[in-house]
Amino acid sequence: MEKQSSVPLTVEDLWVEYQIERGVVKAVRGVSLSLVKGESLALIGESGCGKTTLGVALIRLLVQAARITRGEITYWRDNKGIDVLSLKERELRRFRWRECAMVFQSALNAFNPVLRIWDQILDTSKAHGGMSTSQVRERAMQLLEYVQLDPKRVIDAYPHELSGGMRQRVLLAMSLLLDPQVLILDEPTTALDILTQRTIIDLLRRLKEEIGFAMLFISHDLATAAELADRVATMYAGSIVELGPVDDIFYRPAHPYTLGLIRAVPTVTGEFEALVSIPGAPPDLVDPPPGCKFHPRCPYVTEQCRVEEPQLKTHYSETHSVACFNVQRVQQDTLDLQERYAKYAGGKAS
Amino acid sequence: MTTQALMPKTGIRYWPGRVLRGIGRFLKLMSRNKTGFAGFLIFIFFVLMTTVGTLFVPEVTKADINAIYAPPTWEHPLGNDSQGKDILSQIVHGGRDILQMALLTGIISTFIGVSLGSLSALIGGGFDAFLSMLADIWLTIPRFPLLAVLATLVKLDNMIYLALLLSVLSWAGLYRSIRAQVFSIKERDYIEAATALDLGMWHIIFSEVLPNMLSYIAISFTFGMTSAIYAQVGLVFLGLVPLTRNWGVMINLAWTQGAIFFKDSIYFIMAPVTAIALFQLSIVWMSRSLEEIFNPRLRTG
Amino acid sequence: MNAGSGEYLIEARNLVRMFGARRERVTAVDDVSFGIRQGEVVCLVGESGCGKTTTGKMITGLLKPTSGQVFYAGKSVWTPRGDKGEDFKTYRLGVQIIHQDPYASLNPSHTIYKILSTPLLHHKFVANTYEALDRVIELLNIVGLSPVEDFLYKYPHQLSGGQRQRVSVARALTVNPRVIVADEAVSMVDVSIRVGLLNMMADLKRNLGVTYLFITHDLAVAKFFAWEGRIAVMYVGSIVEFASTPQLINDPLHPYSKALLAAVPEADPELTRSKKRVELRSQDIPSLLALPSGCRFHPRCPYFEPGLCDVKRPELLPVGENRYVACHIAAREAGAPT
Amino acid sequence: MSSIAMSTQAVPQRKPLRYWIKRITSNYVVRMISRAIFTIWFVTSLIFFLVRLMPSNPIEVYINELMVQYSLPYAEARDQAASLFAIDLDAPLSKQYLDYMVQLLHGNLGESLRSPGTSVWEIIVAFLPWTLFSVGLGLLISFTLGVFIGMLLAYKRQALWEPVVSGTASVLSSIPNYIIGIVLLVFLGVYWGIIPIHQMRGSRSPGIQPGFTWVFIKDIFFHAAMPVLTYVLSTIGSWILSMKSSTIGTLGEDYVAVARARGLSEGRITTAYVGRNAMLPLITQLLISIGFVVGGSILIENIFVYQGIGYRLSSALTTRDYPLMQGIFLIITISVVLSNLVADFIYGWFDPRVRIAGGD
Repeated sequence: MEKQSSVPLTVEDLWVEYQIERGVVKAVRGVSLSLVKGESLALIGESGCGKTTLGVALIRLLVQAARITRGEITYWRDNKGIDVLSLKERELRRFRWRECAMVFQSALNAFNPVLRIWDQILDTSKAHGGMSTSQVRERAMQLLEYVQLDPKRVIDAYPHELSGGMRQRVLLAMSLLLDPQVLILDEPTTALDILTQRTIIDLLRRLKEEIGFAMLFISHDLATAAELADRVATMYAGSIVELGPVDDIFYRPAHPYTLGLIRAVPTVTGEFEALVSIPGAPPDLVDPPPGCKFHPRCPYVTEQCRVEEPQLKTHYSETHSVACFNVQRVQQDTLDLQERYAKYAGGKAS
Repeated sequence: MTTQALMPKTGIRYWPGRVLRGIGRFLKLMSRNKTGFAGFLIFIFFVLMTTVGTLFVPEVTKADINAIYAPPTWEHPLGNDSQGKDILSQIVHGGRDILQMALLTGIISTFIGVSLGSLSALIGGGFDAFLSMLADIWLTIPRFPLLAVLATLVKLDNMIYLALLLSVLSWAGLYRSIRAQVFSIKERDYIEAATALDLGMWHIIFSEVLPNMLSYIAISFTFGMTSAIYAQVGLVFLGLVPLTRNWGVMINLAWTQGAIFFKDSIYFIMAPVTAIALFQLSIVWMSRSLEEIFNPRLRTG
Repeated sequence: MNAGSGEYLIEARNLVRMFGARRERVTAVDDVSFGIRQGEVVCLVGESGCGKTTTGKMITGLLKPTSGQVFYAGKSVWTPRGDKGEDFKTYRLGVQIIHQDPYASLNPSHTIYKILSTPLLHHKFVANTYEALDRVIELLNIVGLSPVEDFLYKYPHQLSGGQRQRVSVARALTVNPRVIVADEAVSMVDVSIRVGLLNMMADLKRNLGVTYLFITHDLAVAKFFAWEGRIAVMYVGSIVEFASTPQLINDPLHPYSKALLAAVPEADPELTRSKKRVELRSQDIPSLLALPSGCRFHPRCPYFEPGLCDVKRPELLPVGENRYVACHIAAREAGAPT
Repeated sequence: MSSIAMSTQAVPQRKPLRYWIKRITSNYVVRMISRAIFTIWFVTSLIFFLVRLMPSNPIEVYINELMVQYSLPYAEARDQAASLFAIDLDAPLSKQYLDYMVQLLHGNLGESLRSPGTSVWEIIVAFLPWTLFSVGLGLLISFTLGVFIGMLLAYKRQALWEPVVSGTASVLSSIPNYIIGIVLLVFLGVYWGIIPIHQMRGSRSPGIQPGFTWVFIKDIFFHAAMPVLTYVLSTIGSWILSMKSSTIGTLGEDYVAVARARGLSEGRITTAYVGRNAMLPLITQLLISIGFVVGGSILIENIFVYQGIGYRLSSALTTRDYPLMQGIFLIITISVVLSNLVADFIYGWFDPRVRIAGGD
């Protein structure tokens, strides 16, 4: 398996369900994807589309009511595949953070309020072993410096003494402590102010370039995805409906939902553009509609969409796939976007 | 569709029908929480027993020397006491005082707590600061010993006095929780919207704030009842309150006459003990259902 | 002092609001002035804690200014002694607010019908419940909640976030307000539904002549909603720049506005990656308890001039038609009189 | 902060008195302590005036009693009563109040009416330790067990036995403590006869010498066993329920999920991340309940004839021994106030967030 050396994590047909009072929520429905070294994959979608569930499922940190009903998660290290779903408790603990670290939404509550930052860093290191306390201290100082914090001030502080942006950076520094191959980021900038958000985004980009791990970036914010992602996956009602290189997704989207999102998000720079919203509301995942889950909101809907659910198929190229029966018609409506891209490309060439 | 068809459905026109429908809805909501419903049923049983029940079970005042500590028979389902009196009769008749006093204390203390707590939160400023400080101090006064000391100074043979005294002694806890609740509701956006819509102080208090506090008030009420029962029975048990015909008095009698140390007296002592325990439990359980009933988020059209 | 400028429907003049007491006393809003013309949209933009919500609440009359005045239709809202002015009732109903959190802005105890009919009946806009129902149905249609029978007797918890915000707008419309203060009204609503809500609110402006004070932290939303209006950028309690939207978006003058615009990621990969950044000198947002001297932005400002910016507090000065900036350097470059 | 300290050092004499008053009154510790003192004063005064102003004034009652029992003339009876109450009955109420307060400040709580010659203070010193011992032991056991069981329940919400344990806890927490005591006494002591209830009366067996001897320690535990068991049973339910809900809340916190993601061992997460945070609200509750359980010991000590302060209070109540009653009540109040005070300080020690905000 030669190619796996650059693909540390693969997910194959993953299904996650959880039980609520009303019934079973099918939160993730048959997701397949792979994370590539040195590359970031953005998972975009609206609240309740299952993107966070997918993220935590990768490190098997689902809530008690949830379970993975089908699928495979394989982690690759030194050309050897590890079946994450069959890891025993001990091995799973080792896998978390050391191989695959996850930075959560709102770092405000990511730290134990009664322990100093240093104690929590030391806890992390101790749980995985391999470093002496003084080594950990030294490394922690380096990493805090790396994320542009004042290590001396931060390391012995209690979490409540740090601002939201600082905590987010501490968490990022902590995620680098054990050199993981995979980094999962769940809405890492959502709760932050614009200028703080900018420093985090810049930091993340630097991390990606300098450290070169595989990054999975979960966000509802198209703009952050546009800025940070190499590839983008659009998620709707628990499935990936489109997956492709970032430029393909933004300039020639092939799924009506992706197109709808792009048409609904204003940019700051440039002249005024009229925007359209997607009609209707996201489906109830306990009782989803038949056929394509997007069909009740889709302007391109046909009879086929109402009965049959489209599967993810490649389109344009090997790297761009989409789950829609009406790709051709959608494409015709993206001409303006394609033009815009051509302008950029032209600009680049000249 | 005409506008007419969309009018709120009043449906039944005569009040008995509406009352019945209301009771039906209440029972349906009550039964959603099983523990709560069980509590509710036991509570209703006690209420019926001490009201309607007294009509069926005659009050026995005559001692029967031949029946001292007689075990249960068909005639005396709970046996007889140290004087040969029927225990069932004493239980049936001895609950009314407790029930009335508990309800009365619950009502008075809830009233004090709700009015002071809401006023404090709504008026704020020095008034609020003063009351809060007073409540903080009040909360540290050990209630039961104070009550016991007071009972030696004042003759607490009147139920209303006792209820009033208990309420006054327990206002602080209720006040504090109601105040916190009103404060948090007051800060909510829909109150601000109602202010901006100029709907008036009364509307805001009774229509916007109060409905969202009902579950809280219900809990306060049940809490007032349970602590009243605790205190009253405790005082009676210590012989500090000259009440007669009361479960606490039964225990006190069993205690002072040493009956508690006879194996045969098990019915005599356990009957009032069980009654008190069960009654307390029923109130606590019932409060769970009440909490749900008054929680608007669990309501559906 | 007691008369507002005839130009504006609603006007804030030298608004100051302090919170807390003694040592913890902070000035959340510090000398803010602006006016909104009939039918205009003015957008307040800034980061959390900059005082934009406090300003919005003072405009709505929900907070009394510590000092300064609010004028509605040319009349002062508060008397010099701080009591409610004579036309307070007209003002009170004339200015309504839409809150950010769709889950907290509707009373969970009431049905949608009750929420909407109460103000109608209370203020006698309708004579009886039949008329109230007609009006409620009309309002639900205006805010795009149809078919109405799906919503009338629902409780708020049975609706989605976007639908709740629409009910909030409908509730504000019950009293026929002339001004709506929308405080982050769309920021908690999902992306795909957000634009629908914004378009609906824009329609109200067009069809009913509603004037908006639109408060947001999201520059893209501000640009979209206030394109024909003006934007005021706030920083630590003060307005630092006030200009027409296209001007501010395309040619910001204040270093803080520049930094904000440069920092915002765009939903367009090529555009966002090629954007020019503004490097700040510090990432720390000043605490309201220990404000920097002079210009509040000076410890972070890339154009900082020692001896000037850290000494003298810049005033909001006109630098061209309908355009104001509070920066020594920007004002100098624009040739403003100092 | 340092700049303030320096400036006060430089020009101390210029600070007006008001500044110092403000500075002292705004100090957290000072504020807490003064509030505690104020509470004690408030309660003492309350009792003083209640005793003096109530229609059935205990002094009048006592005078009557002396007149009836010993057929003393009124004046003599009055003098005797006055001397026992250590109060000049001819003085105006304000003077009486002042005298009473001065006496109190000197630690003089008066003498017992029913055992003349014994000071109230002596009685308290003789009885209080037993209550503190049994209540303290009971609370310690119930808190430890309750926290443990509560946490276990929160972790094993799916287990079949969970509702049984939670249900039992809720039943225990809603039944009055004296009812639990009576049930224990009746069943264990009388009906089944498992325990020698008569031998267990008192706080220790007569004739046993106090000291660090095995016999003595065994004896006092033997005598305290039933009250302690009652305290444990009557308080454990609420500890279990509070800890359960607090733990469930904490388990839902982000930092616990992050700790799991960081690969921390379940043991470390349970103790340092979940346990410590979940216990925070219970710690205040624990210290406050010490005071209240001392108050509630009246009934329990009576049931088991355990000679602690509560038992003594109840006999003072039935014999109308007012000075003793007043003294014991004062002591109980002080214990509640003190445990509140300790709770406030200790909480800050456990929770760094309060430490920063509260400290000056």
